[in-house]
Order: sequence, then structure tokens, then C-alpha cells
Amino acid sequence: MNFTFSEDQEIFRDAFKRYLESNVTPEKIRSGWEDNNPFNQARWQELEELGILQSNLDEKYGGLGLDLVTSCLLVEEMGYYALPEPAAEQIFLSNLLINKSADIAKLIDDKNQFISVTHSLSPNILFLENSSKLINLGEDSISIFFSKDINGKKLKSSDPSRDLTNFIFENSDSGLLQTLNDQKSLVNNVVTSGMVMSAAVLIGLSRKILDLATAYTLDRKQFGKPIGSFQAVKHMLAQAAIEIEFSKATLYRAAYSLDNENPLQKLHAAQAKLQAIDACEMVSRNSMQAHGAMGYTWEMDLHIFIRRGWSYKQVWGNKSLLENYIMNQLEKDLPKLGSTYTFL
Amino acid sequence: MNFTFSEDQEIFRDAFKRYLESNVTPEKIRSGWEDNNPFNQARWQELEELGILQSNLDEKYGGLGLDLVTSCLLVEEMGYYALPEPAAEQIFLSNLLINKSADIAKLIDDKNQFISVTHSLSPNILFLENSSKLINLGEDSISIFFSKDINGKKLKSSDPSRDLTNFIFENSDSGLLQTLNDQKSLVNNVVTSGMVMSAAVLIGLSRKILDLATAYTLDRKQFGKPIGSFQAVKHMLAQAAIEIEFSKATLYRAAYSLDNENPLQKLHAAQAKLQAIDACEMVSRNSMQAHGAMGYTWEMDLHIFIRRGWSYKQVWGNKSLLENYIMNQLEKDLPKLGSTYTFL
Amino acid sequence: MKIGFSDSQKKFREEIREWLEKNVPKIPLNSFDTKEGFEEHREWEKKLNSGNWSMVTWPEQYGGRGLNLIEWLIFEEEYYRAKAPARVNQNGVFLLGPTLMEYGSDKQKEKFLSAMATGEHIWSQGWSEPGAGSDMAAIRTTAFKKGDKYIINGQKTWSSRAAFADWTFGLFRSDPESDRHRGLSFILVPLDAEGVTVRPIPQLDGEPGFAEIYFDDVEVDVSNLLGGEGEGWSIAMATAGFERGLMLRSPARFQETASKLLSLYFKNKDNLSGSIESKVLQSWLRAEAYALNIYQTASKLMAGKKIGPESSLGKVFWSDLDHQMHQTALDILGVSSELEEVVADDVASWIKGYMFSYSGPIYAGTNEIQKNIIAERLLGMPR
Amino acid sequence: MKIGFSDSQKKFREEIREWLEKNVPKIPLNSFDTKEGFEEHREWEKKLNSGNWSMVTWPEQYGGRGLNLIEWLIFEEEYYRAKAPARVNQNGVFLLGPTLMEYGSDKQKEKFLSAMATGEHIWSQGWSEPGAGSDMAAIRTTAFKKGDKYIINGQKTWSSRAAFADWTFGLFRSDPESDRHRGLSFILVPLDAEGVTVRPIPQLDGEPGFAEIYFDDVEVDVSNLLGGEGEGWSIAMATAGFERGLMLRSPARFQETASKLLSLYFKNKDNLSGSIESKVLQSWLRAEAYALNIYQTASKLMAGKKIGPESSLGKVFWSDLDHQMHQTALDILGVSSELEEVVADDVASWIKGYMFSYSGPIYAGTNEIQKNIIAERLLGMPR
Repeated sequence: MNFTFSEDQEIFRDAFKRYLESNVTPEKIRSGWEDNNPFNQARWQELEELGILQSNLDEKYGGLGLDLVTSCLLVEEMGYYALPEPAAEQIFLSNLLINKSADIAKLIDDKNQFISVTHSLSPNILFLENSSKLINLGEDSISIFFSKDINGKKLKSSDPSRDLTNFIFENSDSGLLQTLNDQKSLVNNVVTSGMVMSAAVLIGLSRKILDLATAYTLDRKQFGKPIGSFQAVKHMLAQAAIEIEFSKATLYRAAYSLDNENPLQKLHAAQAKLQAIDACEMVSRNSMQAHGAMGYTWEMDLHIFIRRGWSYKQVWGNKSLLENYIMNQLEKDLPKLGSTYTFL
Repeated sequence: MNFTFSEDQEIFRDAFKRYLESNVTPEKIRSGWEDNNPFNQARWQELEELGILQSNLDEKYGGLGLDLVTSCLLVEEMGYYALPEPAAEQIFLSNLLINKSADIAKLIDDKNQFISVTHSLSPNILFLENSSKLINLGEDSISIFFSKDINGKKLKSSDPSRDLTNFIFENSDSGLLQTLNDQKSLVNNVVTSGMVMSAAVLIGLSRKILDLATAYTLDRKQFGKPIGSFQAVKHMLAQAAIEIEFSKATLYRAAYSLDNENPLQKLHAAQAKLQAIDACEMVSRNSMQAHGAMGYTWEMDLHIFIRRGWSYKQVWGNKSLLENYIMNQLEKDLPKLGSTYTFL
Repeated sequence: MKIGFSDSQKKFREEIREWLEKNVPKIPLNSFDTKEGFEEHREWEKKLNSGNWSMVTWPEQYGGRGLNLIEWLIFEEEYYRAKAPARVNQNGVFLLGPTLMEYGSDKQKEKFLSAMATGEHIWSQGWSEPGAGSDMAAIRTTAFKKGDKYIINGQKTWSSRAAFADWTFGLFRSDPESDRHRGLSFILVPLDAEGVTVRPIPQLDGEPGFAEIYFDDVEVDVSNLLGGEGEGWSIAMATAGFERGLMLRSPARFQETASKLLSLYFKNKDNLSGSIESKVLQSWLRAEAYALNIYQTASKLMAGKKIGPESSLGKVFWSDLDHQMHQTALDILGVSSELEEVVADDVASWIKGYMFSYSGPIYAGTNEIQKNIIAERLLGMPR
Repeated sequence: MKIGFSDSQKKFREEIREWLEKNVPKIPLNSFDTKEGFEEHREWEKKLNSGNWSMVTWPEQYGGRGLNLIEWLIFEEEYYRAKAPARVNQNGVFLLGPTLMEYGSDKQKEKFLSAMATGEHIWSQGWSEPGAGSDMAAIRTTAFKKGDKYIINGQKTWSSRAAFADWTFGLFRSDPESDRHRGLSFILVPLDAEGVTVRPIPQLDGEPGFAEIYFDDVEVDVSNLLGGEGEGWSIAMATAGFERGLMLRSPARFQETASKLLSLYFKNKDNLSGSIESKVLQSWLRAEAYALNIYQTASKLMAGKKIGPESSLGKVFWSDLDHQMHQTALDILGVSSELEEVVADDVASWIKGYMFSYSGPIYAGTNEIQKNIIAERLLGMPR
């Protein structure tokens, strides 16, 4: 039982953090919004060069072959900095599909380009124009399309960093490259992975939102002292810190279970996502409140992160879906203490 | 639309309050506990003399014939002072049965003595030894028993003011005076009334609990100042005050609906009880916290009232039952604004 | 106690219901925080006025209907039920209007009241200043008298509607020697005056619900002073009084949201979890509890009782409720809840309402300030 | 990262599971806050010791097993799974024991450690004093040296287990000139000494979980001083350190409660509403989250990292959780939830646990104090 990160993992994460700190600033994110082009091709290139995009891709496909626990640390930082490019999706969805299916690996010849993945839990296509291929996960089939041949309708997300397209796949094979059948277990695996990915983004976002609120309350004065010295403000942020703290281990355990094909991986992923949703919700609410009316403006950076939380809470498993899933699982097999429920 | 109390109602309530203030003190309650006899026969006599026990009994049976809105104010004060005797039950349960059913009125020749009423929502007999008769409400039948012939098993309540007896009515007609059939609507009416009664008790208790906590935080010093000057303590009690405030009008509306046989009376009663449960829960928790370790002792009076809340939250409709009832009602007939849902 | 509606109240309800059914635009107007929508809403104010429905709580002599509080609650229920447009001139109707009636000169009443009722003048409010969020007495913008003019210098912020409004009202420091709440005057300022610069503040939804107003040697005529010089604070306090606060937070608004939430829930029930069910139920219960409380409060006020710090109880209650209802709706909408422009299931309006709900616990005194007031003034806890 | 249990850890689990299955009393003991139950629990301590299971975290040289934190977590899981009796000597095992090992003289170790392990000495703690609830530095009870004795005068309160315990340990002011946390000494006092009066404090469940201890010219030998005179504060701070705090709040305790709650829920599911479902689910999720966090923290500690104010995060989390779980259980039990003596469905133990859960957010530093610590020391907000 060693529930700590290796030095290598931390070094890799910290190096990536340094990159993000100077390359994914709120100003740069806003300029992507203003240009109506949140996907910065140059940055995508840099992420490739840094090895981030291929971090968990099998070595035989030119990746670094790192595990998802490490990826989880990277994705958390992507959340923290609100990286607009879908590197988190590349790692947890399309790289995973390639790693797990030789058939898919064969069809994806451009593994560093963005491959958008959709499913009923995340039905709108992310960055269609920036993707080379599109993988649509059905109930038990997987279809691969050429993105350029898909002709959908643009949707406006409340997070301007998310470029979304609506497309009805039924009865259309425009751009269809191939459909693989009998893929139920792989689809299930990717959905589980999507839960962990979105949980990691939410935890990163939550940490950032709390940091912004803390800094603001030190800076902002009211009635002659920093508002951070009022007990009510302290306690609302302390409670936020508690929620974040108690989401983290659940997240890393879920990533670990994915890596190790733990039979309870989906349950663990659902737990991680639910904890992350609840944490992000409370952190957002309390941090907004600590900001007073300023938090409500477009000008403060706070909303960049809060908006992103609204989206990631819902995609790849939302509250109701996760809660119902977990309750069903628990009813089928009531957890017993000291058995193998928490860890194998 | 006049949602205020009449001067008469307030005068009656205030006079009763003055009686309770000197006659139902924590010391007297504790002495009833110590004697293992919470029901003080002399006090019951006084309540009769004051007209409290017959406040809502029809004039033709020697009562004052007041409405349940007025009774609600009285019962709230019974909650506030944690009156051990079951006057609230007499008013809202047995008097109501007598008022509504000539058959029952005929059978109850001792209308000032305590008549215990049981039902599956409050199955344990309250003060069996102090009651002359016992009315058991079935699904659609009503049975009246001589209390002295019932031989049940004493139960210990976490509220020592509640003397409870367990008895299985099925297949026993020991002491049975009479069974009335086809009483579904009357049973339903009494259950509804029980919801309102228990809600009124809870609101009274909540008010008292908050008063105790406020007084304590003014008195108790920590780090050199009264703990009531700490913002965290202020806010926990302010939140408690809010919950109480927004339960009251819902309660009085429910009593009014009972008086006026509003077709939505059961819904209104369920709303009142649920609001009261939630208020009492939060007020108890926050007031206990404001008391620090002292609240946790037998010595402080706080627990006299908090314990009573634990019981009244559960009898005559608890959280699950009420929530399920309301949701079913709303699904059947979705409320529309500006229609007759809130008021007739 | 006699609760329920009288025949004349029921008749009044029918009258307004009928008028609204005929007149409420079938297609929702654009947001009044856009230039286009602002003018559409100005038109709606005019239309309301044509039916004598724009200033229902004003006395008849000023073009109102002299509705009492209960009638106003009925009006509001019907207004929300009909999904009629939001009131772009709320600042005028509920804040400045009544203040003018009480403190204004005849000339001021004549000049401003009917222009307010017709929508010709739309008013913004100018209370807050940078660095004086919840601490309104810290006002620094000056209005020094020079002949028959006040010369205004300084900056207001969080001025609602100011991006497109015609006028603003607020407090200005007219006595250079004064501090805190002394030496303040209540002055009306046309936003097209020379030296006025309005800088909109885009909010979460990207639209300028608020603006900053800069005053650079702005001259206004002394006739724009309301009440006496230096009396601004007490006039402003009256403006912020309970009844008006109540009118800005109609219970019908929350009941309407709760009804919509219930429909949304039952439509999607099979896929929803217990936590959602619980929040939906709580929402409806609390919206009803709020309405019942307000009816009771209105009854008390009509019976001549006074309401003081009790209004702080309601502020915390409705603002928490409003946020929870919108949050729950988005959780039901799931992956659609980020799609700002989707009309189906009212997605767009849930999202907009959600963003707006973040401001409830903040504006008009943060909920933290309200809880301090409750603890100190209602419960008697020490400052 | 490599999470999961090694073969030797699994074997250890089997060993303790087997021993407990054989030895845990089939009928639950009486509460250790009654005279009778106290002695039954003393017997259980002896029984545990007979299997070398009483002081598992102590080094082998002192009669323990030298378990590391992970092994201790496994031990706890099995202990709660087996529904083994609560530890009447927790104060000794986790607080005084380790302190003695670090600061005690050889003679003190010899005298006290094995008597503690066998249950011969049951310890109460004497930190708090009247008027010094969360402000431990305000201690006024004195222990002035006179020859080879300390003469103790004053009063301790909230002394857990003191009603029936044999000894107490705590801080006393040994320097009459000192104030705050200077001049305090850590002294061990036999409760049967002349001049000691113990007044039990009945708590919510009517039983004396705590007591007040009055000292009236109580003489204790200087050999009962732990560490140097005046060093009491720093020794006490070490005693209150994180690892020991952790050991008093075993995650297994909350996981066991959550499991019981799940069973209770599924058994009654058809009658229960969404709000109950939601709270039951939350309970399990949070109990698991707490356990995972503790495993991670234990791993960090074992890897040589230090933990500081982070422990305040856990205090608030588990105490809120514990209250919510018990509240929810009572809501499921409905009308039975007031019946203190009903054994079916574990009603009696849910009620007892519910009462106890009110103390969680209070003892060992109220949750308000914990949140101050989190804000100030972890988030860097101003005092």
C-alpha cells in the first residue's frame, strides 16, 4: 500500500505546470474567445512536443506509455489553468481507444492530431473543425468518421472555450470510415475513463477557483480591513478547502483502478466524479460569494473557471446518472468493511 | 385576505403563555422525570379549568368551540415550554374525533379526561395509565377501548416526558367498547390534524431552543468576549431564525385549511410538518453547536426541548411519508401560479 | 384570520389575467441588457401604461391604480404566470417613484412621474461607489453647489440599467467638510449631460446589467435636488425601506420558477436520482413558504404594523432558494445545460436565470451582512 | 503509487479477523460510562492484551506489535467489522502511552506502560478547565512544588472517562508567576489520592462520559512529573499531534456506520423518499472518501512527510458526516427512533450514536476553531 506519487510523476507534473503557468494565462484564453478560436494550433503543437498528448499512448504507437494516474495529475493541471485545447479528452478518450483496440489503432494514422470522441453522455462534438477524425461510441458499436465530412450545426456553450457541434449520427454515413461491432466492454471502459477525466478537470478547476477567492479576500478591503479577516468569509472558504481535500484521494484511486482493470473501476470512477461535482459546486458558490459583486463581472477571471465547471459537471456522467448507478451497484452487492471493496 | 391573528386570539395565547411560564419550568419537568411520572394530574386539572383542554371542543359538549388556528397558537406554546401533558393531542386528536363524530361523542362520557389516540403513524400509546379511553384508528375503522383493560408493554422514550406503551391490537378485544366501520375519511382527517399538531409543537420547540442558544451565547465568554460576538456563532443562529420564520405562515395556513375543510388540507398539513421538521432539525443542530460542550450535558435545559423534537418529528407523519405524499400529489396535479393552489 | 381571496380580488385577478393574455408578446423580448432589448422593453412599459398597468401601486392621482399590497401580490402572480417581460424601469417604479411622491416638489413630480410611467424616462440607480460596496456611507463622489448648479465629480459603480438608461439617481457628497452619512444629497442626473461617461460592466452572461458612471465636472440644475441639501441619507434610507424591497422580490417570481422546475422534473423523472427529487421538492416547499410568509407580512403591514430588520430574513431565504432552484434545473438538463441558445425546455432561460441567481446572495446587502443584522437586531447578539 | 494490500498485510488481516471472531463477546457489553460496563471493558482490555492485541501500535519492547499506520488501519477495519467493544483506555493507548515513551523516565515507563496495556490502569484526560474550553492556555489549576511533592489545587472539567478511571493526566500551572502557555507542567495524578473529588457530568444519554475533577491540596510525588517542570505545554502539543488525532478517529468507524446505514436503507427502501436516498448515498460516498484520504495520508506519513494543520480538514469532515449518518438512520427508523431500549434494527445503538454525534463537531476543538485554522494556516487568510 503506497498511496503516494513517485518523484518522476511529480517532476513531470511540475514541469507541465510551469509550461501552463506562462502559456495558458487568462489573457490568452480571453484572446482565443475574442478570435472565436479557442483552439490554439500552436499550443497543440507544443503539447505534442512536450509529450503531453501522447503521455499515456502505448510506446508502440510512439507514446510515452505512462499510466492514467500520471495522466490524472496532468489533467488536473489542465483544469487548474482551464486549458482550452482538449488534451484531457485526447488522453483519456482517444488514446485509450487506440491503446485498447488494435482495430482502432490501425484506423487512426494521425495519432497526434485531435480525435474527437462522442457518446450519449457527451453527445456534442468537441472541436470538430480541429479534429481529424471523430469516434462515435454507440451502445455496443464504435464508428469512426472523417471529421471534415461531418456537417453539423454549431452550438454555443456557456464556456466559450468549448467549441461544440451538434450532429445526428443516425441514418447518416457521410464520412464514415468504419463501424466496429461487439464493442460493449470497450465503450464501457471509455465511458468510465471519461468520468475520471472530467473529475480530474473539476478538481483542478476547484483548486484554482479557491485560490482566486483566497487571493481576492486578502486584497479586497471592506469596513477598513481585508474581507478575508471576517470569520464568515474564512469559513466559507475553509469549507471549500475541505470539499476539495476529500475529493482527491477518491480521484486518484479511480485512475489507479482504471490502470489496473479493477472490476470495480466504474464504481470507483462514479464515486470520483460525484465527489468532484459536489466539490466544484460548493467551491464555485462560496468563491463567488467571497468575491461579492465583483465575481459577477466578465472582467474578473473567476468565471473562466466556474463556467468550465458547469460543463464538465454534466459531460461523461452527471449527478443523477452517477447516483443511480452507484445506488444500484450497492444494492446488488452491499459493501462490507475490511473486505476488498475500497482497495483490492 | 387577512393573514393576522385577532386580538382575542393573541390575548388568549398570551394568558396561556403566562400560565406556562410559571407552571411548566424546566425544574418542574425534571421533577416529573425523577418521579417517573411526567403527567401531573394537578396541572391537567388546571389546564381544564383554564379551558385549554376544551378550547376547540364543540360548545354542545361543553367546550369553547374555538377554531384550530387558535388551538395552533396554544399548541405552539405547549411546545415552547415542553408541556409534558398531552394537551396538544387532546385538542387536535380526541376533541376533533368528538366534534366530527356523534357516535364517538356518545361513547366518550368523560371528555375532560385524557383520551389517547393511536394510529400506525403514532402506534405507541401515549400516557395509557393517565387516559380513561383509548381510540385506535385503523385503515378505515375506529375502535374505542377502556384504557384500564389494556395490558401493554412499557417503552422507554428518549424523551422522558413521553410515557409510551406498546400494545398489539390485532386479535384482541380486551377492553373494547365499540368499533365503528367505514370511517376512512374521519381517520384521514385526524391524521391530517396530527400532522398540524406535531408541526405546531415543533415550531414552539424550535423557538425555545433558539432562545436558549441566544441567551447562552450572550452569557458565555471565550477568548475574552461573549461567544455571541463571533460571526460564525451569529450566522448559525441567524440561519436558525430564518428557518423558523419561514415555517410559521405555512403552519397557520394548514390549521386554517383544517378549519375550513379545504380540499387541499392534507397537502397543506404535510407542507407544514415538513417545514417544521427541517426547521427543528437545523435549529437543534446549530443551537447545540452554539452551546459547545455544555449543550451535551444533562444539566443544561437545552436537551429537554431537543429530545422532544426528536419524537415529534417522527410521529404523525415523518420526513419520508410526507415527502412521498407531497410528490405524488404534485405529480397528479401540477401547481399553477395564480390559481387556487396556495389559497382558496 | 381570514385567508383566501375576496370576490373583488378574484375579479381583479380575472381582469389583469385577461389583459395580459391579450397583450403579452408571444415571442419573448430580447434581454433589456442589450440595446435592442432595452428599447423593446421601453415599448412594453408604454404598452403596460396604455392599459394603466405600469404603475399599479402608485396612487391614482399619479397615474397608478393605488393597489394595496395584497392586490399587488395578485398582480404579480398573474404577471409571472403570463410570463410577461421583466420590468426595465423597476428602479423608477419601486424606488424613485415613491420617493418622489414623498419628497419631491410639485414641479419635480410633474416633470418625472408621468415620464416614468410611460417609459419615456428609464432610470438607473447610483448608490454604490468603488470601494464602498456594502458600506454605503463611504460615498466620495461630490456635488458642490456653484450658483444654481451642482458640479458633480467622481464615480458610481454597479449602477443597474445604466448602460442604456436615460437618468440616474443617487447620493452625492454636497458638503466637503462632511464624512460618513452626513452631508449627502439626493440628486437626479440626466445621463446625456456633458461630462458623463457610462462604462458598461459586462456580467456573467456577457451583457451589461450594470455600469460604471464617471462624472467629470458635470453640471446639473439645483432643481434636480430631491428634498433638502444634506438630507440625502435619510431619503435614501426611506427608499431602501422594507415594502419596496419586498416589491423587488415578488414571491410569484420564485413560485413560477418552482412550478417550471416541477414540470421539468416530472418530464424527466425516470432518469433522475433521489438528490434531485429532494431538491425539487424542497424548492417547491420553500417557494410556497416564502409566498405564505409574504402574504402574512402584507396582512400585518395593511393592519398597520411595522416591519424592520425582519426583511433580512427573507433576503437570505429567497436568494438561497433561487440559486438552488436554478442549479437543480441545470442538473436535470444535464449535457444541455451548457447550451446557451437552446430554446427547448427553456434551457436558455434556465442558464440565464442560473447566472443571475449568483447575484441574489450578493446585491442589496450580501447575505453575510443580512445574517449579521438578523443576529444583532433580531436576536440581540452583540456587535 | 501502488495501492492495495500486500500478501503479508492480507495475512495480518486474516490473523486479527480470526482472533476477533473467536473472542469478541457475543452479547454487547454495557456502556463503559456505567460502573458495570466500565469493569466489563476493563476485562476486555485484559483479554485483548492476552492476545497481544491491546497496544498494537506500540513498539514491541513495550508490549506492542509495532504496527505501522497501514497495518493499524487494517486492524481497525477488522475491529469495527467484528463489532468489538469500544476502547475504554483510548486515552492511555493513543495519548499518554506514546507520550510516556517519548518523554517518560525509564521508571515511569516501567510503572505505567504495562499497567496500561493490561487494563490495570485506565486513564482519563485532564485538559479542559471551566472557562477554558477551546482556549487551553488559560489553565489555572496549580501544582506548586513543596519538597518532593506537588500540591495541586483547582478544577478540571470535561475529563473523559474520569467517572470511573484510575488515573488522570493533564497540565497544571507549576510556576505561580507565569501566564498563558508558559510555566505549565505535565503531571500524572491517581484519582484515589486524598483531596481528589470526581463529580460525573451526565451527558445526553444520561451517562457520565465526562467528569469534573476537583483538587483540594492534593499531594502527588514529584516522580509523577512527566518531562521537565514547565515543559508541559510542548509535551501536551506533541500529545495532541496529528497521528494520534487520526487514531482517535478511525475511518473504519465511519465506514462501518455507513454500511449499517445502507443495509437499513435497502431494507426499508420502498417507503423512503428521495431525500433519504440522497443522504444515504452521500454518507457512503463520504465515508469512503474519508477512508481513502486517510490511507493516502498514512502513506505520506510513512514516506516521511509531515502533516500539520491539514488534520483540521478531517475533523470537520468526519464530524459532519457522523451526525448526518445518524440523523438519517433515525429518519429511516421513524417512530421507533425514540425507543431507547429497542434492540431490533440496532435502534438503541443508532440512538446512542446519534446523541454522541452531537459532540463530534465540538470536542477536540470545535469545528469553528478548525475552520479558523484551515483558513488562517492552510489558506493564509489573516487572523
